[in-house]
Amino acid sequence: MSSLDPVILFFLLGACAGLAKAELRLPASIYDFVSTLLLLAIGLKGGVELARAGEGIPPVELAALLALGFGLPIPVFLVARYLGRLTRADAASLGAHYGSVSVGTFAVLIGHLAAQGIPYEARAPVWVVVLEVPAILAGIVLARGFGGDVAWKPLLRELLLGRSIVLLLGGLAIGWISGPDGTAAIQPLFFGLFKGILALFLLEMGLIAATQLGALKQNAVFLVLFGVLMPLFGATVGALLGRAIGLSPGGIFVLATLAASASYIAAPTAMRTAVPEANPALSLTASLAVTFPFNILVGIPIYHRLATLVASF
Amino acid sequence: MSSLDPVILFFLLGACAGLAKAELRLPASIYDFVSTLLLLAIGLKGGVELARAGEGIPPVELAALLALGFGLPIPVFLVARYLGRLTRADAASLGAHYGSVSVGTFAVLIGHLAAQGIPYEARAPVWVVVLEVPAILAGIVLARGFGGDVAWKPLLRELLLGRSIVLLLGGLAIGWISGPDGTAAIQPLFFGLFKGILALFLLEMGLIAATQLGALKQNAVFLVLFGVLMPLFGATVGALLGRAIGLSPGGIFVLATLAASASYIAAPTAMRTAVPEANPALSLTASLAVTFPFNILVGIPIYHRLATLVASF
Amino acid sequence: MSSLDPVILFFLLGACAGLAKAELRLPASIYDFVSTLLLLAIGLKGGVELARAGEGIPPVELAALLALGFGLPIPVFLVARYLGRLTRADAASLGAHYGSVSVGTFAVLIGHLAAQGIPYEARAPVWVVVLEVPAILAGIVLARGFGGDVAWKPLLRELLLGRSIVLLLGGLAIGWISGPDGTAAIQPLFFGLFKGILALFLLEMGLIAATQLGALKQNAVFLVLFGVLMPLFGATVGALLGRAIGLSPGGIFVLATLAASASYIAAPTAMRTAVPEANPALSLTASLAVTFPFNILVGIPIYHRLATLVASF
Amino acid sequence: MVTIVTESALERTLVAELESLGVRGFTITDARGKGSRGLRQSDWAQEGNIRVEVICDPAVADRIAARVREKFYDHYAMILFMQDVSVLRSDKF
Amino acid sequence: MVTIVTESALERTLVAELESLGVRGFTITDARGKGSRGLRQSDWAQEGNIRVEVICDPAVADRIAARVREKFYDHYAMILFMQDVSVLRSDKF
Amino acid sequence: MVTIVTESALERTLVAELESLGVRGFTITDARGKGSRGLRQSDWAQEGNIRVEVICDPAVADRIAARVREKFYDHYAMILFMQDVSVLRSDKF
Ligand SMILES: Nc1ncnc2c1ncn2[C@@H]1O[C@H](COP(=O)(O)O)[C@@H](O)[C@H]1O
Ligand SMILES: Nc1ncnc2c1ncn2[C@@H]1O[C@H](COP(=O)(O)O)[C@@H](O)[C@H]1O
Ligand SMILES: Nc1ncnc2c1ncn2[C@@H]1O[C@H](COP(=O)(O)O)[C@@H](O)[C@H]1O
Ligand code: NA
Ligand code: NA
Ligand code: NA
Repeated sequence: MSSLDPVILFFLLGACAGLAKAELRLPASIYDFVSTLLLLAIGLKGGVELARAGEGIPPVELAALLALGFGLPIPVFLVARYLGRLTRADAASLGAHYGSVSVGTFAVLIGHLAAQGIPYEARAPVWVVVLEVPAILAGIVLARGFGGDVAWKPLLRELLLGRSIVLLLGGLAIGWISGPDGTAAIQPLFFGLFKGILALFLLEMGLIAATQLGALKQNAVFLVLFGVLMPLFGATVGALLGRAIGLSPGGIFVLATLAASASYIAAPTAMRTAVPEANPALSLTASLAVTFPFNILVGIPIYHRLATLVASF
Repeated sequence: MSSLDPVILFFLLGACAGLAKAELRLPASIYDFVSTLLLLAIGLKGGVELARAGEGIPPVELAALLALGFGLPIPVFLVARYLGRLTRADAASLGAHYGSVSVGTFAVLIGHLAAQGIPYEARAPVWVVVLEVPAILAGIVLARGFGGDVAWKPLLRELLLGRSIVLLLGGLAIGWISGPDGTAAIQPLFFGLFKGILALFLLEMGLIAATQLGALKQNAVFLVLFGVLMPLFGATVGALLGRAIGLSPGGIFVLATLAASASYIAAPTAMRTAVPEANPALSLTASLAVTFPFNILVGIPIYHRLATLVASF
Repeated sequence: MSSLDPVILFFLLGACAGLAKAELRLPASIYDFVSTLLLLAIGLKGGVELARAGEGIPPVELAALLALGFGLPIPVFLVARYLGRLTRADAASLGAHYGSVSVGTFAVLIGHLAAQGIPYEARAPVWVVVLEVPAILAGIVLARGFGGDVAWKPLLRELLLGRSIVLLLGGLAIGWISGPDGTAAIQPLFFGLFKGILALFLLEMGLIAATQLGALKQNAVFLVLFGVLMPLFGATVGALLGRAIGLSPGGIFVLATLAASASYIAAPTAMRTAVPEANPALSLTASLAVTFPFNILVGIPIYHRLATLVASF
Repeated sequence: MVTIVTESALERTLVAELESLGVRGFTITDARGKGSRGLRQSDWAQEGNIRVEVICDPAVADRIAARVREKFYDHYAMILFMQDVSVLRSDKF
Repeated sequence: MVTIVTESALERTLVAELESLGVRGFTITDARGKGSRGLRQSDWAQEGNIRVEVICDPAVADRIAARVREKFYDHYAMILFMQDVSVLRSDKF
Repeated sequence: MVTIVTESALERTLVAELESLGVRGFTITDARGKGSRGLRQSDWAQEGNIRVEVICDPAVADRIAARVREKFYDHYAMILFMQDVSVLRSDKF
């Protein structure tokens, strides 16, 4: 685990400031600015690497990702419904959140991989895009059944045109079209400042996570256990799947981390519209205040070892 | 035309996202931040070059610019009034918009010139400053006549103290006073990140232009034709004038592009106050949703050839 | 004094634009963004230097700083009360403002020291943290007496958890833990862009100071004299104290400048809550519209000579 | 005039609903607040409130209240209140 | 109380007009909305609305309405409405 | 409904005061304005205003007005006014 990455320290600073109720609020527009830069940078980086490698995405991989996305919510739902004794709506909402992915966690992982010089598939940002939506759809079906009274068309439109998907895919396309040379002039902003921007982002995430922690009163024990154990389960599933479809060790690490991560942007928004009777604070607290910190502080090194282990078989 | 500059791809990304009504809104404060950085950077760059070259501005050049600024609105007005059958106020407003200039287009051009290594007069940012206001005054006179009921004093004050003029001139002055060495410590932000910031700016412009396109219902045919042909006419006038006053080939290119560009900030604001009966959506749609995209996507390469041609005589 | 630093020119640009009432308002969120970056950068820089130097803070130094913080408000109060004939509340409020420190002035100083290659104690950001609060407490006691009706607990909480303290200390801690190598990846944002960000910050400060100058109507003569002479007195006290506790010449320069600077963030906020009958415009105008410009334009070079002089004894 | 304070996330849905009820105009401001569903800060765009004002005749106002109560009131942080206002050029509304 | 919702670009002019009518105070918030002149988003500062509240006695309110109607109502996106309010320390207004 | 316009810096204190008076909810928007204590712009977060709305029964409203008058009115830029509103599901308030 070597020494702590300073970006993680920024998260801790934000979290402490938030817990101490320090007057450190950053305006929402700064969060938008910083997260826009991150999403574009991740996409661009992936696109440039794709252009360099000339890679495509094997259909088997795509199918596996879709299976993971649609499938992972089911065990999550069952655990939450029958072990956690949550309502059907709440359990389905947790399924959507934990089946989907967190771009923030992915950004930390990307920084970590670069710092450690670990190679991985250039198309990894595409995995994020593919994994974001299916679990949310699965969560809605778990709550409503297939025939449920859901306005699927506008919902799908909104999901597929969500901020993170548009910016990631847009960045990917621009990076891929322009290639390493074409993007040279914009690299100082998007690549040179990446870690600094990530630090600011994590400062904000720390503040937000701390505020969210205030909601952790009811179901506290279940939510903490769930928020720690479920990512470990997800990571194992992700790592084994990555091995099965022949990813590189770095790629297995990435897929494990993605499966372990839980959505705190796309899933909450969609569930709020489609399954309004689910308590939004419940899933958001688990995802944002327990699982996100767990993943970036403790989880990533664990998933690294897990991936190395799984890859060695 | 070689390969597409990635900053143009950012514009297209924004435009597609806007047309698809994706949830990609960037807060207005980010637009302010990004455009402030751009304006200061353009000014600083020009100032540093001016300090290096020790150039002044020949009086003949100044006179020619003022003639262009005051004169260009007249043909625009006549075309709009008699071919386009617009009201007097609307035609005059188009005159103001198309006689004035777009700093966004200039920023794209600056990036293009730097990327292609084309030399041009260091004082070009001064041209932008000189060209911004006269056409707006001419447009108001076209709408109201000389004796019209216009509060000229506050209007002139507001125009001459507008954001773009203050930031461009301020940047120019600072760059000129401090010179290349003095500004070394602030160059990483203003020069190093220039293209990246420009990319963000164009992403926003794409979003805004797409939203504005929604207003393109009435007069659609006229506005599209006008928004494409008028810049070609303006570019020709600008190029010939540049040749006549002895600018370098690069300078002719710049003046052609400036004459082709249409204002979407200073002119709309001023016309709203001075000629409120003009329909603001009309000119803004032409300028922002037709001419701006046309210029940065197709126009600039055309004006380049035009300038080379004109310069070769 | 050699040539003018361009960041100072940015301040003048902002001030001129503000005085001319140019439409240059920058949204508050940009101020927050820029000042957050500055505070973190100052902290990080100090932390990295501390890690490199392995320095601690001598207890004598701490005691001297506390004495300076608690003591400086007293002469300020006496001058304002008896020479300036201000109300007790107003005089105490001025005491709080001028006894405390301005992080903006410190940022300009840091930039100046780096540009001139003047070495100073790496722990200087800690001095800022230590000096911020005591004078505010002293000011409140001067207004209310020890037994006064003040809600000390929430007030202290808010002061010690204020934005600048949390970000400076947080940056210091992160820089110190991560060291020069650990922070390498975030240095392009926090160190590379430092001067550029400082330029933007000063542009805003110029605008704000100019707006504040509008309030300089009553007590104008007193406030201008006070706002210029008091920093000279403070600088002398600070320089002598720095000499007495054995700081380096650079350190004496820093402490003189800190003592000369007046708070315009923490002090106004705290006095507004604790001593609401003090006229907030009065102290803020003195501190922001007189002393801040005086210090960065004229004061810093003076304090430099003063420090050299004092150090040479 | 009907005023609704609710979750920002509901903006699109609520506007569509209002328009389906024949509303011709509305004004929205961003807000934060506290109510039975706890604190809603605007630090994070997702978590804030919006404050929607609709000037309309009493019949439409009642229809809005009924629709909002039926569709949103149970599951969303939301309040709705009405006031009498006199408007300039009432034919506009 | 008079409330005016109109284009942000009009802020300076409108404030000057109000002050020329003897108004002693006002409160402005940024807003967005939709009306007869279409959607007005605040994405781009230039395109947003402002919401101006003026507490004043009925005579001044009527003068404001008249002036606004004459000077701005035809050419700008704008609505104006009035409400009765009871104020604390009414001598302030 | 009680509406208070005052200095942003007072937000925490005022909210605490309101809650101590038994208020169950409130809505806050950021604002700027002008009054007897001069212009208050929001360019700089510290200098802006907030506009706080509290829906409550008349008794609480009067208590708020009294408390505010006693504690804040003399030393802070502040106005307070009241209006009658009819609320949906009045048991909420
Ligand atoms: N009594 C009240 N007065 C003013 N605003 C309120 C009140 N109660 C609730 N609100 C607003 O309505 C939102 C949703 O309320 P609730 O559904 O009760 O959580 C809150 O976040 C507040 O902004
Ligand atoms: N019926 C309405 N209720 C509330 N606000 C309205 C209404 N009609 C118009 N507005 C507001 O007034 C602005 C200008 O209206 P208009 O001049 O009708 O376009 C709109 O952008 C809205 O913010
Ligand atoms: N007559 C008024 N109408 C509307 N808002 C006002 C009025 N007077 C004051 N205000 C608001 O209340 C704040 C404080 O007022 P004051 O204490 O009079 O300076 C001002 O900044 C305005 O936002
Ligand atoms: Na997951
Ligand atoms: Na032009
Ligand atoms: Na001081």
